[in-house]
Order: sequence, then structure tokens, then C-alpha cells
Amino acid sequence: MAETAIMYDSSKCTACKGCQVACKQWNQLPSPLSSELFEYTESFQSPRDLSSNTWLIINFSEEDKEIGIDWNFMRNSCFHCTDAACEMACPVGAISHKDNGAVVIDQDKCIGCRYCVASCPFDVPRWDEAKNKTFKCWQCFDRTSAGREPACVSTCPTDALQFGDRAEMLGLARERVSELKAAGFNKAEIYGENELGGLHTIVVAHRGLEAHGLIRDPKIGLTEFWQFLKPLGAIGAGATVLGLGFSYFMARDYKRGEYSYDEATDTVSVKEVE
Amino acid sequence: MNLSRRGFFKLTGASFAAGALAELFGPSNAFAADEVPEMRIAGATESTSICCYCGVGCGMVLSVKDGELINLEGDPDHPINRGALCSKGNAQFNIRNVYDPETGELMLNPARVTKVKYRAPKATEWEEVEWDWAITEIAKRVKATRDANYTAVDENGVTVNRCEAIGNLGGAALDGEEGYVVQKLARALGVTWIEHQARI
Amino acid sequence: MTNHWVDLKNSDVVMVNGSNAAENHPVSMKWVQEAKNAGGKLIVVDPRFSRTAAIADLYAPIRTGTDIAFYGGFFNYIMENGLYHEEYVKNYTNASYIVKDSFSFEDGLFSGYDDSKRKYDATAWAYEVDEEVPWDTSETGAYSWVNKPGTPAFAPPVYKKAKTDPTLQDPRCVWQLMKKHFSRYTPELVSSITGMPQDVMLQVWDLYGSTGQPGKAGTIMYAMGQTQHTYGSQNVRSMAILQLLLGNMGICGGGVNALRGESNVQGSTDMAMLFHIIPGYNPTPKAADHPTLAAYLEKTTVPNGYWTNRPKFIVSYLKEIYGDYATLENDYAYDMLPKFDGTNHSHIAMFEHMEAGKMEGLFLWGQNPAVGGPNCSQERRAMEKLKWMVSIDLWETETAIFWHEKANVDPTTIDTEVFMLPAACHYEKSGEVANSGRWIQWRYKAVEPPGEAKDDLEIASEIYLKLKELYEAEGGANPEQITKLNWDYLDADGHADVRKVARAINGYTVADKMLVANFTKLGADGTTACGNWIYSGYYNVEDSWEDPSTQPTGARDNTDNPGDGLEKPIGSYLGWSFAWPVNRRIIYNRASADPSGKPYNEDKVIVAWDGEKWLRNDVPDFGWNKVLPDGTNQAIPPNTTAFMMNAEGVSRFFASGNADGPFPEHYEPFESPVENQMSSTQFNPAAVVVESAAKTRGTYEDFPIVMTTFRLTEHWQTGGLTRNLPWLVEAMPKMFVELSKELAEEKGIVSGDNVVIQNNRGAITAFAMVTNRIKSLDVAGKKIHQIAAPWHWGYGSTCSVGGMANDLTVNVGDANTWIPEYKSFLVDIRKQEV
Amino acid sequence: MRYIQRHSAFARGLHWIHTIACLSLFATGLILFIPSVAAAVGTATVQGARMVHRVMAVIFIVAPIASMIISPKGFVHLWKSLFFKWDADDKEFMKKFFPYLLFGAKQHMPPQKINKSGQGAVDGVLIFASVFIALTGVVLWWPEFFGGPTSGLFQWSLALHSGLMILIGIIMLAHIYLGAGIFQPYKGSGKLMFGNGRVTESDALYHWGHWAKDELKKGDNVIVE
Repeated sequence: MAETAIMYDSSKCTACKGCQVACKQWNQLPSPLSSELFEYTESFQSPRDLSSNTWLIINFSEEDKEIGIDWNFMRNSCFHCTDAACEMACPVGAISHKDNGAVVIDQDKCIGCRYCVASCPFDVPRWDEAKNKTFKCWQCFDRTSAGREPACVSTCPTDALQFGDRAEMLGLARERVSELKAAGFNKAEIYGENELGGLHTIVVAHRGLEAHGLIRDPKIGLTEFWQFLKPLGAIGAGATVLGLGFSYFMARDYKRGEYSYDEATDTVSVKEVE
Repeated sequence: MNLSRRGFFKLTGASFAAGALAELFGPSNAFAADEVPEMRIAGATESTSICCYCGVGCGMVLSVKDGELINLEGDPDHPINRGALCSKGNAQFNIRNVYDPETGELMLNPARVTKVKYRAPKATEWEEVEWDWAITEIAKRVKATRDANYTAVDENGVTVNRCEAIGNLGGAALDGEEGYVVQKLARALGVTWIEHQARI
Repeated sequence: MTNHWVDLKNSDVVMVNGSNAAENHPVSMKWVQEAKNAGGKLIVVDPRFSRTAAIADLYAPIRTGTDIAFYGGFFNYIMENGLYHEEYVKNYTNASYIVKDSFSFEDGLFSGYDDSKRKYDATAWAYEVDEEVPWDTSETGAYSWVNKPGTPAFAPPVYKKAKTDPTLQDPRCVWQLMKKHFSRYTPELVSSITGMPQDVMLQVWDLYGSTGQPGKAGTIMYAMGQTQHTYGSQNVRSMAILQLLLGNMGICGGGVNALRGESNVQGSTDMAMLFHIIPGYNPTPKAADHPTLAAYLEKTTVPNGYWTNRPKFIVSYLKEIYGDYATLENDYAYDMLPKFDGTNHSHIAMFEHMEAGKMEGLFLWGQNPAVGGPNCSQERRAMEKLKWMVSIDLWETETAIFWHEKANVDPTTIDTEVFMLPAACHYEKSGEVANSGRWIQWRYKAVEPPGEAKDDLEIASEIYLKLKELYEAEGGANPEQITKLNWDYLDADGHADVRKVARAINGYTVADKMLVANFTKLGADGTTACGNWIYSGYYNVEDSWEDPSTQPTGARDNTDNPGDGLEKPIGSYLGWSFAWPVNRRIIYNRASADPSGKPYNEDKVIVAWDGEKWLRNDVPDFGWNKVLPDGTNQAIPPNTTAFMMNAEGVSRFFASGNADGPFPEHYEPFESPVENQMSSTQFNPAAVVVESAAKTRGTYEDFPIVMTTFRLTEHWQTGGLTRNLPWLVEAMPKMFVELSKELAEEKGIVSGDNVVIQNNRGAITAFAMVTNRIKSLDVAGKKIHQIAAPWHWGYGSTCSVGGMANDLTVNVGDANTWIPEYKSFLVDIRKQEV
Repeated sequence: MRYIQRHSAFARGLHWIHTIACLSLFATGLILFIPSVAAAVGTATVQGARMVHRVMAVIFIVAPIASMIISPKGFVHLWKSLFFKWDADDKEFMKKFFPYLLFGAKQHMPPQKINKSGQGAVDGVLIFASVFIALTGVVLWWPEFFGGPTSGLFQWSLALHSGLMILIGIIMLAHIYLGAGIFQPYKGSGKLMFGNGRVTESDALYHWGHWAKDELKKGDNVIVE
């Protein structure tokens, strides 16, 4: 299977949240049933953040202008990194890359350790305390395997979300960025082409990465460091075992003499053993 | 050679004999086979409908298994929405079913009214009643009101055949045929106070 | 919509004014985006910066309720700068018509005004008559059907043809009158009224004005931001005038497009669930004007144009509702139709009537006035006067529980009996809905209703059958009105069958009960029955009548093919469902081509005359084909009758049918922060103010903040269908009010505070959302603050409850439609004391 | 035969407990450290292992703290024994230790005090590592009290916990090799902690020459059988 990607074009997004709800619909994710469990977020962004039952939200941010504002939207969900920190961090192999680039948590294997939660530079995976499992977008791997678009993409009214061959999506994104620049959006740029080995969610950020809340040059950071300990540990342990084995081999026939002490003379005598 | 780090890990991993040690050098791809999950709507009965919210008239496809709605999404063949739906459109599923936040199980939206209810004068709560009783009682009330407040001929001698004491509100959420029948029924009662959402 | 959703893609400039398409009609943006992809521009004019504005090329803030000033200035700008489409204006509008000199205008008032009645006498606004043309009812005449046996007797109307001056120079011609009227709307004055910065305003006018070039298309997407004013109809008139000036009506990517807010509000209007019309946009009989069928036909039949056929539609309608009981002898049971007294029976008036204790019972078919009505706390109080109420709904709406302590009332003081009947939702039943583009689409039942719920059709039928039984057994007031009603809708088990209703609406021949092809087959002689002529043709395949998917309404051919002889399709999708009338997608489409039939835009052809015949990408909306007595077709060569629903055959800049004047004129809202700068007539002189509204009118001194209401993508109307859905509540959980940073600072409010918004009608609380999406404007030298809140919240949900914005809105209506002025009123706001 | 009582029953018990805790912590930790092991044993076992890891972690932390409380004298004794000034013998010992270990113990080793010169250093490292592995473990167990799993503290803890595991694991390997007497010159050492806690005169003199002499002279802990 060729590598595929979702492309999000912020300049076409109307923040209707169709994707946000379609994600819940398809993935059968509940929302609370009682008013006390909802909070006022002081923004159109609601819920405030991703959760184990919300794998995609639209982020809203505002910048004041003389007439109107710049209202910047961003699709907040998993980027499906090529160098996926979560996958590296997962101690039980529950997170895997699919051939098309989707990064998927196998819920049967997940043990809820939250190492992926800790490692993700985008703060995407979310742990559910009751289930003791971690959840995130899986790019609707069931749908894409059957030749369909992810639920968020197929429901997008304005084609702000598209899905297809990753190279093709990058091509569209490049084309769109030059269109936007020509139309006066000087800060328009692509996100996801090379970040973390290449993301499988490509973003056209028409007002620039910062305006849309994207992390410029994201790093895996510590995850990589402590992943590095694994081979180090293996080498260290291997070297120790080898060294001790050598020591054992060399001293295998060693016979120690019988020591005794005479307090009176304060002398230690050794009787060799045959 | 353009190897991503992931590819690199794979290669170095593969160069070791299979076994736990290899795992220390990379993520666990070797143990996560690309199993293709079956779509949960496989084998469901599908039918089409039109969204109940705004006037765009988006098409949608509903999937039903064992007599219960299990999925609702935009109709990809529909020339207006081509598979798209907004947040409300997608949430139409919730009009009937929700997922229990505790168990994740599919269940009927607890806010749906599924029983006939009656509120007596001065009562503080509803009581549940039978359909037949309610229809009969409603018809009796309509008849009493109509018979007591009927104008057959107005002050100018014009036959007007109207009853000004009954109002009929609503209809924008009904199907066209229902709307036709509801206003037909109202007019046959002599009702002149017929209004719906288009006015407001 | 004169056009339809897909057609938005054909626009060069889309102006969203008084709507918020991205939030309230999100999928419409698919087609706006298509237009943008092709180089089109999007303009948003709105008091608040919406999600539509977020992707607009140009955003222009405006003070709520000042659209006519904006349009008036725009007309002036167009006429002064020659931006109009001259050929179009001359041929397809009444610009050249001469108006009688009894018409005049002075200081905000048109001639013919009666102050005591707050009413105009529109006869002062008539055209000069050139010639009187009677109907030709001879055997070979166009109106020979009048003499067919079975046709009720009536005196055919006489068409008074107007004088014209094709040079547009006569000072009494519409064009000159219009120029004079709108010359008063200078950019400076308009900016001072609307608060729209002049440079932004001129950018909008230049950009949208560019569509006046032949071949260019501009479309207007509007909704309640235009209609919910005391001059809402004149706002709509203004948009029509604008589109006619620029030649944007009847073309691809043009039109005046009302974005309907409910899935079937178009359909329920078509079905006349309103006091003033009966199905098919025919007027409701009035006692004084229409005592007999003859009087009705004489008064309502338009003397020229397509509405000359009205008698055919009326007789067929009567034959449907009273079936065999309707005969020529009893005037086709005309008397069984209730005649109202001609007074305002609209929503506002209904609740005044209720408040006065004159209404005993109320049926609610999925409507929730306790939240949705203007000044809705008054409406809730009025409900307490009812003896009984029947609420047919999916949810316990605020209206259904208006007596409950949740509504903050004492139930033990309320005597109203309430019946709550559980209804099926839209996918738990079958039937048709008409979208905003008039596409009549079939919905199929997917699942059985839950519990004891039933569909509304069955509920209505059960109530009818029980009433019929009671009246047959006991008699009562005029029992025949009920017992003789044609109720031929039942299946073998006695349940209502929606397909049988569809047959009745489509129409059929009385003798052999065969579905008619469309309304051209209807007669005034009692041989046909048809519930709603404009729908005729949507369900017309007799052989497979039991299968809706084989009917035009169920058609699912989604290919976009060009018509015979044409190269490019235009997105008509004629094979998908059925659009009324006769599957026409863009109405007035004759105007897309010049008088000789040559399309203004060769790339987007709707109709084109090739010298012998009309090439068609849509169903033509004009006389294009004649069926000869021998059954063959004969093409009708081009003429300039582009608007056949008007007696003139052309469109109207000057329209005498409005209660509040033939030209739009700016008046201030009922509650306004400023004096009218256009004239000393502050408020629409023809708008009727009911007593309860007059009592609660607020002043700028007491309530210095202008408030408007809006809707959200995540919620819908009064919230029954959204505040009970957890996914949507999560996406927008709480009631809030938007206020600017400047105002928030003045009032010491920060986002997240609970605030109280108050006026003489009520006080509500909401969370503060401090944002510069809404800002103060400079109006008449004053700084005017505006705030805005959604009106989706109420007290009747377990998931989300909140303050009702309509507790604050005014119950004053438009002079023509009585639509309440929800969109502009005065309030004050303060932080809630803890 | 003369024996010296080197470890009390209490110390031996504590060692037993810690042995079990350490080994199970290591084994269960390894399951999480090597994904394929987790995959091989299955999710249920992994979750079981995590539970065991936590129970053992509690024992691992509580046991030494409890012993401090129960036997403060022993603790002080132990603590003091870690700190002593290196004399010439100690320096020589450390110089000769690795050649001794690797080349068949052919070196003559200078006599030692109660703790061998390297032991203090290793024990110091071990105590330090243990304290930190325990602290980071607490962070990993209850991240919500420390800013959640996305906090830097959690990530550092994860890294440290893993690194310390490797360190402690290597020390543990060496300790088992020597302590259990797999290394032939150390034969019989196992009995010290897992037997009756006595060391023969000969072994004592071999390992801890100065200490053995002192003890034999004092005679308090000398048992003659």
C-alpha cells in the first residue's frame, strides 16, 4: 500500500466541526449525558482539548485587526508521524505503523502505561482512567483499508480535508500554498512534509504555522534519549555477562587455601588445599 | 539512500536474529501485523434520507443492523453534499441513539419521549397514558372547543365556517405530506390560526 | 432560493448579507468554495464577524437593522457610476413604466398614507394605463377554458397594460423615480447610518457592482438577518432591485437566495401551514373580499401572466380536499374552507389572541414558541390561558413543559391540560422534504420509531378519524366540514399511507384516478383534483405509484449532463429529485439571455435560442414551446416576457404590492439608538405595533446597547433537536453572549463571567464571551456598542440549559409579513453579582 | 572450627525480602522494557506484571525504611561501615581487583576491613540509584500529581527509571556473581546471607583480613563448634 495522508487546508476550513462529530459517530465515541459534565470554554473551541473520547477537535484562535479579526482554525488530531514517538515509547508494541503510514493503537495490547502520552510532541494520545487504555485517532484505518476516506475527510463540506496518496497531497498542498501567497497570504506554508520524518497529516497553514498553533520543527526529545538506553542497556548487560563469564572461566579451577589466625602471635597462616 | 529513521530501525532490527534483544534496538513493528479490521457497517441494511436541520437538503445514508441504527453519514452520491455533513448533520445519529458514557454501549437517547404523557390541570408532573385514551380525549376537547366557538356566518351574513379558538403551530420539521395533511385537518376544523416556523 | 445550492459555484461574487451560511448552512460553503476556487470572491456584510466572515475576501461590519440604507446607497452608486446592466434593465424590468402622478414621496412617507390606520392606500402607486386588454374567451382564445362545462362562473379580470417610455427619460418613469428616490442615499450618509467605514463600503460596492457587466454573476445569500426586521420585506425587495440592476436575476450564479433554516420550511410554506395562504401560494379566503367562489376567483386571478391559471388550481384543490362532496353546484365546497376576517393572524397576533383568552386549544407540531417566539416570556404567560395543548414532538420541549417548575412557574396555578404525543424522527418515517432550492427529495424510513412513538401523519390521521367518528355519532357545529373531508389516505389496516397523500398532492384525474403529469394538465372544470399545484409532477408515475423511488421525487441520477445541443453543463442535476415548479432549477431563467435569445454568458448557458429552437440546460421559465392541436410542438421565438409570474411580464423596481411603499426606504428599528437620518419618519409607518410591544419599548437612554441574535453550527433553532444530543452539546455546551473587548472593559466583564442582559421585556443570564468578533461602530457621530447572543437555549434539556435570548426580543413585526424584529433591539448588560 | 557471626537474622531477612523484590522488579520491568516480551506474554500477563511491579516496588521502598525504624542501631552500623578512610591496603586492593577478578584470582589481595574498599563505592551508587529509581517510579505511577504524563518531569522520570534499571541490573549481575560464590574464589559466600549468616575463620580472613582479626580478637561474635 502506498503511503497516504490527510491534507488539512486551513484557508478552506469553516470550522463547522463536521469532522469533530463525524469522528465520534464513526468511532462510536460517547459524550456525557448530563449538563454538569460540560464546561464553558470561553471560545467556540469545545471541548477545550482532546480526550480519550474525542480524537479530533477544531482549534480556534483570534487575532485582532482594525476591521474584523483573523480567525484561525486548526484541525487538532493525530499527525501520524513517520518517526512516531508514541510508537517508540510503547513498551508493549501496541502502537504500530500501518503500511499506509497510519499510526494505530491496538487496544487489545494497550496496557495504559501512558508512555505514548508522555512522548507525543503534539499531545495527542489520551488515557482513559476507567478503561486504563490510551486512545487517539487511527485515521479510520478500517475505512481506508476498505478504500474509503477517513470519516472526518468524507464529511468535510469544503474539501478543507482531503485524503489520498501522500505525494499527491503534498503536491496539492504546494500548489495551494503558492495560490495563497499570490492571494496575499504571505505567511502561508506547508506543515508535515519533513517534520518528524514526514507526517501523514499535511497542513496548509494559510496564516503561518504560529497563527495556527503548529509547533515549528517538532522534536521527539527525551523519548529518543530513553529509547537510546535500550541498546545501551543491552550492550552493558551483554558486556557484563561476557566479562563475568571470562572471569569465571579463568578462575574456574581456583582452589583457595585454608586460612587461620592465631591471636596470640597475630599471624595468619595458610594451608594449601590439594 | 534515503532511509527514514523508522526504516533504519527496521533494518537494524532485522539484522539481528529474531528475539527479544532486537526489540531493545527499535520499536515493536515485528509484532504488530497489519491486520485489516472489518468495517463495522459490513452487512448492514442501507437506506437514504435527507438531513433534518437546515434547508440545504443534504443526503445521508443510514445503516441498520438487527433493526437498530448503527451508522449515519453523508450520501456520497448526493449532488449537493457529496458525502459531506456538518456537525449537526453527523449528530443526527444522536436523535435516536447515543453511546453510554459509562459502558460505551449503544442505547436510545434518554431524552427521547417514547410514551404518551398527560398533564392534568394544576399537576406538577406528567402521567403516562395510553394512545387510545389520549386521542379520544384530544378529539373530545377539540370538539367541545369547536362546537362552543364556531362562527358559521359572520356579522355581514357571509358564510365563514371558522373556529377562532384553536391554534395550529408548526410544520417546518414535518414531511411535506404530513404538512399538507395537518393543515388540511386544521382547515377542516375551521381553524384560521395556522402558523409555523416560516413566520418567525 | 431563485437558484439552488449547487449553482452557487457559478458565481463571480457571492455576497452574504443577513445570513451566516458557514455556520447555519455549512454545506452550502462547499459551493461557495467551488466559486472561490474558480476565482470568485466572497463578501460578508454582518454586524458580527462570523465563521463565514472568517473565509471571506471582504468583510464589512454594519449596524444591525440598517440594510436598506446600505442598499439604497448601493443603488445610488450603481446608477451614478453606470454599473448597471443596461440592456437587462431596459428589457426585463419595469424601469420604463410610467407611474401615475398620484405617487409621491416626502420625508419618509409615500403618498396615500393614513396615519390613523397606519396604512397606505396602494392605489396611489399605480401605473398609467395605456390600454385595457380583456381575456379572449372565444373558442380559439387563450382563455377558452373559462367556458368549459363544470367551470365555476366568474367574471374574468381585465389586464390594464401600462404606458412605458423605453428611453427611460420620462420623469414619471420608474427609472427616473428610482434615481430620484435613492439619490438621497449618499455614501457619507449611508456610512453614518450603518456605521460601516466608508472605504470598506466602497470596496464592497465596487466588487459586487462589478457583476453588473453582462456575463458576470453575483449572488446574494440571505436569511433571517434580512427578514427579521420591521422592514424585512423591503430588505428582500432591495436585494431583488440590486440583482435586477446588475442583471443577476435568472442567471447561473445569480439570484436572490433565501437560505432556509429548516429542512422543510420551504415545503411547509408550500403546503400553506400559514394563515394567509392555502396550498400553492393562493390567498386564504377573506370573508369581506371573497364571500363566494366567484368573488374569490375574480379578486385573486391575476389578469395577465401565469397566475391567470389560478382558477384551475383552486378548483382542483377544492376537488382534492372535499372529493365527491365538491361539486359545481356547491361551488366545489368552497364554503367549507374557513374564511378569516382579514386581520393579522400571524404568530405575534396568535399569542395576543391567546393572551386575551380567546384561544382555548393549541396544537404544536414540532414547534417550540416558549423559546422561539419573540418576547417569549410573554408567549409562555399566554399559554397559561389555554384550556388544552397538544404537543407532538420528539422531546419535552420548553413549550410542552411551560407549566413545569423548570420553567420557573408554579404549576399549581396553571390549569392547562397538556397532551404530549411522542413523534417519530425523520428517519423513522417516509415522506418528502423541499430544500431551499425547491428540490423535493424523498426520505425513506430506516428504522421503526422507538417505544410508542408514531409519525405525525399517523397522529394527524388518528385525530381526524376520531373526530369524524364523534361528529358522525353526535353531530355538532357544521359536521360536514369534517365528515365530508376527503381522507382517502388509509391503507387496508386503517393507517395513513404517505404515498396516498403524495398522490393527492401531485394531483389526479377525478374520473379514473390517474396521476396527472404536472399542473399543465389541471382544469378548472372539476375533472382534476390536486392538493398543491406547484408540487404537481413530483409523484406522477401511476404504474409504480407504490414505489417512491420510481417517482420524480425519488430520482437519483447524479450526472450533470449538458442539454441537447449545448456543450457545458451548469450543475442543474435535472435527474436528481424534482424541483418545483416542473423541475425548474433556476427560475426566471429567460433573463440569462438577451432579448434575441443569445446567452449573456456563453460558458454558463441556461437557455439559448439557436434560431429555430431553444437549447436548454434547465426547464425554461417562459413561453418557449406550444403544443399544437395536432399534438406536435412548436417553438416560441424569443420575446422579453422574462417574468411570467408578474402580470407585466417583467420584474419590478417599483412594486405597488407592498404595504410599506413601492420603493424601499430606510427606517430605524423599533428600538433604535439613534434618530433616523433619512427623514423624520423614525419607524416604518406601516408596521403594526401590538399593545404588549408598545408597553415594553425601550429607549437608548435606558438601554444603550444594540443587541442582535444569531445561530450556531452546533445548535439549531430552539435547541430541542440539538441540546438533547450529547455530541452537539459537547461541541457548544453553554449559552453565552458575545461582547467586544472595549465594552467588556467598560463594564468590568471578563470572558467566563456570568452576565445579566436586560431590557423591559426581561432579563437573562449568560456566560460572557469577550471577543472582537463584534465591535462598536460610529453611528451618527456616536459610538454604538453591539452585542450578540444565540437563541438556542432554554430550560428543557438534561444536557444543556441556559438563558433564552428571545425573552429580550421584540414582538413587533414586518409591515408585510409580520415576521418579528428579532434582529435588532436595545438592552443593557452587567456583570452578575455573586 | 571457628565462625564469625557476620549478619544478624534481621539483616538476612531484610536481604531475603529485598532479593525477591529486586528480582521481581527487574523481571517485571524487563517485560515493559522489551516490547516483544510483552507481546509474547500477552496483555493480561503484562498487566499482572505491572501490578506485581507496583507491589514489589512498595516492598522495595518500605523494607529498608522499616528496618531503619525497627533497628536504628543496625542502620547506623551499616551506614557507618560505608564510610571509612582508605589506607594503603584499600588502595592496593582496588588496584589489584580487576586483574584479580579477570585473571583467575592469581593476585595476592591485601587484607580488608568490614567492607571491602570498592564495596562502599558500589553501595553508595546503589543506594543513590535505588532512591532515584524509587522516586521516578512514584512519578510514573501517579503522574497526575506531578503535572501529568506530558510534563517534563514524567519524561525525565521515564528516562531515568530506565537508565537506573540498567545500572542497577548490571550491579546486580556482578553482585550475584560474587555474592553467590559463582566466582570460584568466592565460593561459599552464598551462605552468608542465605544461610546462617556465619563466615568461617578462613573465609573471613581471606575476604576481610583486618576485620576478621579484630573480630577473632574481640571474640564477641565468634562461635566455636
